[in-house]
Amino acid sequence: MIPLQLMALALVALGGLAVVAVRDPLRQVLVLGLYGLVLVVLFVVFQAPDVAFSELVASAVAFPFILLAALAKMRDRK
Amino acid sequence: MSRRARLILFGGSVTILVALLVWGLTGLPAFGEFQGQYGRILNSTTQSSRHVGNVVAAVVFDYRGFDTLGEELILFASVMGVALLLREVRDEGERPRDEVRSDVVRAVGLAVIGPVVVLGLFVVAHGYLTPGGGFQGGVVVASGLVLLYAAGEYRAYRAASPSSLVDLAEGAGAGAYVAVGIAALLAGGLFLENVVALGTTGTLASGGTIPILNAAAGLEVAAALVLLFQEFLEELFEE
Amino acid sequence: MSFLPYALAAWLFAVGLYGVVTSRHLVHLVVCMTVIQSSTYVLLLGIGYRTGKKAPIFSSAVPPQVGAVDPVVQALTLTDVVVSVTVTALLLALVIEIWKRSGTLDPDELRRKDT
Amino acid sequence: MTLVPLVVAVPLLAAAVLAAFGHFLPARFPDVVAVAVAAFVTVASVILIFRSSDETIHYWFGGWRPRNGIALGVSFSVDPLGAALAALVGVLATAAFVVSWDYFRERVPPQFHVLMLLFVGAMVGFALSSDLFNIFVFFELMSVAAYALTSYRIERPSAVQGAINFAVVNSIGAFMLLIGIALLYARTGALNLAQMGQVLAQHDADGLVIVAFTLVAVGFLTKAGAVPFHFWLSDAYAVAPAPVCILFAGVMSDLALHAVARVYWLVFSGPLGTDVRPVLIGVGVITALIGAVMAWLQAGLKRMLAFVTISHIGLFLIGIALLTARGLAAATVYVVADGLVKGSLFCAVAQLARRVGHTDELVCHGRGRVIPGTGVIVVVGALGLAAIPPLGTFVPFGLLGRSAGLAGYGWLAPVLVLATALTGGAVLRAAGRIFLGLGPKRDDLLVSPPPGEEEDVGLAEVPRRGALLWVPALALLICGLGLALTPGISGHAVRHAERFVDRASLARETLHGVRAPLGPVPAVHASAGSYLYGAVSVLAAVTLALLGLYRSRALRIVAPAAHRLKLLHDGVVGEYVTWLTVGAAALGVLFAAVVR
Repeated sequence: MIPLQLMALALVALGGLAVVAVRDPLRQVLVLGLYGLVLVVLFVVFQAPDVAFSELVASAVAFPFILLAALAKMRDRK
Repeated sequence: MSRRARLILFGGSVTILVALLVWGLTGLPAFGEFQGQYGRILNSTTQSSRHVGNVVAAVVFDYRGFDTLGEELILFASVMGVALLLREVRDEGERPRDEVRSDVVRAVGLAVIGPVVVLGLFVVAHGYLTPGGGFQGGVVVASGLVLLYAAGEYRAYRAASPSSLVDLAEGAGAGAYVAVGIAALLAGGLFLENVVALGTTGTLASGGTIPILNAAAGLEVAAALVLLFQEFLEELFEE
Repeated sequence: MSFLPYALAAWLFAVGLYGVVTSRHLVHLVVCMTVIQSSTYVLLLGIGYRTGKKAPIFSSAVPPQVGAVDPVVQALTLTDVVVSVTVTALLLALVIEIWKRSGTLDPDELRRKDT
Repeated sequence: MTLVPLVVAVPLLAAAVLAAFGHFLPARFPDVVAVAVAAFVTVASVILIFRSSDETIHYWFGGWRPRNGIALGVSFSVDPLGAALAALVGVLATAAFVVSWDYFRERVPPQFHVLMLLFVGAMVGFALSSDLFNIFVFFELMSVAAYALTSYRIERPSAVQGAINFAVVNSIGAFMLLIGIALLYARTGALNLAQMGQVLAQHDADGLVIVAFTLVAVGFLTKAGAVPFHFWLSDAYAVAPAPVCILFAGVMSDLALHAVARVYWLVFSGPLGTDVRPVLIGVGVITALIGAVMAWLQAGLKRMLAFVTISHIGLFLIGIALLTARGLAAATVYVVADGLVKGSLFCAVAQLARRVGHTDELVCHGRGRVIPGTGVIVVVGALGLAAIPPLGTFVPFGLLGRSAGLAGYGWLAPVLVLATALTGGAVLRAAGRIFLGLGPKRDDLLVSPPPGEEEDVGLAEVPRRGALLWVPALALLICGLGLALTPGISGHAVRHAERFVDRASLARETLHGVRAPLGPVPAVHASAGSYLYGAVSVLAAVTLALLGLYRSRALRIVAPAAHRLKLLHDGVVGEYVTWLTVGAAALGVLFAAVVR
């Protein structure tokens, strides 16, 4: 195993924990975006560029958009 | 059950479950030593039998194209589900106003849209040669359209994606995939059999039905996400 | 060492599950589901990796004889990543409806009121 | 041959076409298309039952036939058992589409039919596929369509909550299933069931095999609603619109059990042998009894039928868990007969909702007198649930009891009787109250759901074509109970089940084209003992119903325990996921303990 892979593994482990640990949804969206990018790195070092590409467009564009739209909708009253 | 009781119960059982999981995982081949014959055979034969360089694309749209048909329909079903859930008798006359942000944002946004959509189409088109393809490119195309919204041009965004047209594209993307499968039956093959001429490796016209299915997936994904974004946006502007 | 990627998958699974069980906010809960899901990607791609091999994309410069990592697991994950976005959107749409009807996003406050 | 892909492709294509052109079509067009497609699925599946009766049809998508015993693509393996389940999907879908024509007062949004058609196509694909990842894909497709359909009545809080509980618990089950698939792929380098089984059979069971079996079983049992993975089910089935429930209760849960049988026999039977039998039987017994008790405690008919479904899932699981061809045959025939009866009962509930405006037995006390025909259907259906001899549900009930005896589990017969008597008795009690006005209007032992859950919106007006509601109910009931008239149905089922459990031959046939042998049709007759058990079940059901109506106090002794059981079904998703974790851990530990 190469150092780059080890580093990516460690980052993903921390990232996953962070996503769960951040209880404020708005901040969590940000952390989720970062976690997605770390996953992209992991997939690249696992020699899976196609999957990394999928993860990139999903976590950089699609996920934040729907999450933010949903949170914006529900911002009042709660 | 109190939260405390739940935590204790969960803590105990998840420890056991993870222990079991680890026990199972120790039976895996060491990392990097996997010798699965399925993947090895596909790696060695795809280029000659399918005239396509990207084996992953060949698996997605040919060897296991039937799985992808199902995956595409999951996407389709969830978007239909969102539309069903967020349905509401919306007043068609009342359009949400454009939230004009700074002119700089607007100018940058508008300047970027064209290139993003072109990039998306490029990603869709070259999926079976290089990394990328209908699934990734479709998301890029849809995000280009969303930029219209981000640039404050909600009206332009709506004009670029009228509901009935998006519905049509969405249904057509899903339907085209199934239709290609049925076309193979009509041509005397098995469902989704790659009956089209395979072309020359490395060119856009290679791979037989792979580019067709890839394009159908691209259309489906792009339309699905546009529809999805639209539903969430309308929800946002609704009183 | 050679076991770490698999352990990471187990870790993500457990952490995500913990998040789901303890969540007090439905959007948080839905995001925790995506963490569990990512554990399946890590596991699949970790299984398919082969030391020293490159991505399964061949050309005249890279002939198939040199071998590559497993393409099947990548195909299985690739579509799933994009599909999971829309499934998450469906869950969020449900959450929005719950918020509209019940005015709360705390799953523990949605206890059934049978008589 | 061409019919094999078309049974799946036609509903899926119809869904896409309806979505694309929904805006431009006349209002009733989707109804017509949906009924026609469902009828096509039914006819095509019935044809496939006969076509596959001499030889299993292996259909390789994309023309990727296996090379040197290695599957390159995705395949369906169609045998009469799988085709019968596909036919059940078709029949129930036809009924559901006919019922929905009149059931909904409002104009149904086009997405409803689109999702229903996707759901139908996914269930058929799930029933026929013989590739584990492909099974997973159809599992997901039917789940996603089902979540959305559950929440159809978005104006009711409990509908949306039921849907999200369903979605969260099932998705986690699906992730476990996928992890199990990944483990198996790493070990065998294959995704085709037969090929996986070939590789696994070369070695003894180790940690990976046991854990993979646990995860795959948990995934499917969650969808099936086996205890303790069942909590979401009653929340979801109680709130989904009746036409959707016809498919949910009639066939969706049962399909997941059939998948357990397929995966066990084709993949795991080599290394695991019959070691896991006691554990699976235990899950079946607990599911059958808890489901039956919970069904008894419900006043809301839809929730009651949801628990009836859980209880009977337990019965079918017992049949599969015997790990014999006879047990599997009994379970499969039972699934079909019982699915038709439950579908008929849900049609009757739809009728009640339309005419009386409510489906809670205490609220509807005596108000069902306006629809005596529906009352007759419910009573006969309840007797069907109680396995009344010699009708359709009795045939597999008897076969199940005898299979248990043959496998050395004779003590299971009274358990089966208890479950059928309680579930049949619960529905009989409700029928007595609603359609005859028997018994008091209050019963503290029973649970009434929160307001709005069992109510039907709007005034109870007479539907224009009421026939569209009761004709499907009658037709399904006649089909289900009339199944007993099919000559030699048990014998044929056992014969095909015997081929189904012959893993090595079936794998050779799938991968190398060497035909698997098919034995003669064995003579299977109901014994006097079976009739006795059937009669006891019906008598007990009637007695229990009368007790419930007139001597409810006598049943009070169970109240504290019942109350505790009720409290567990509280709709809190975090707790449901906790129970899922507990169940998965327990199942894994037990499997680890019994294997080898």
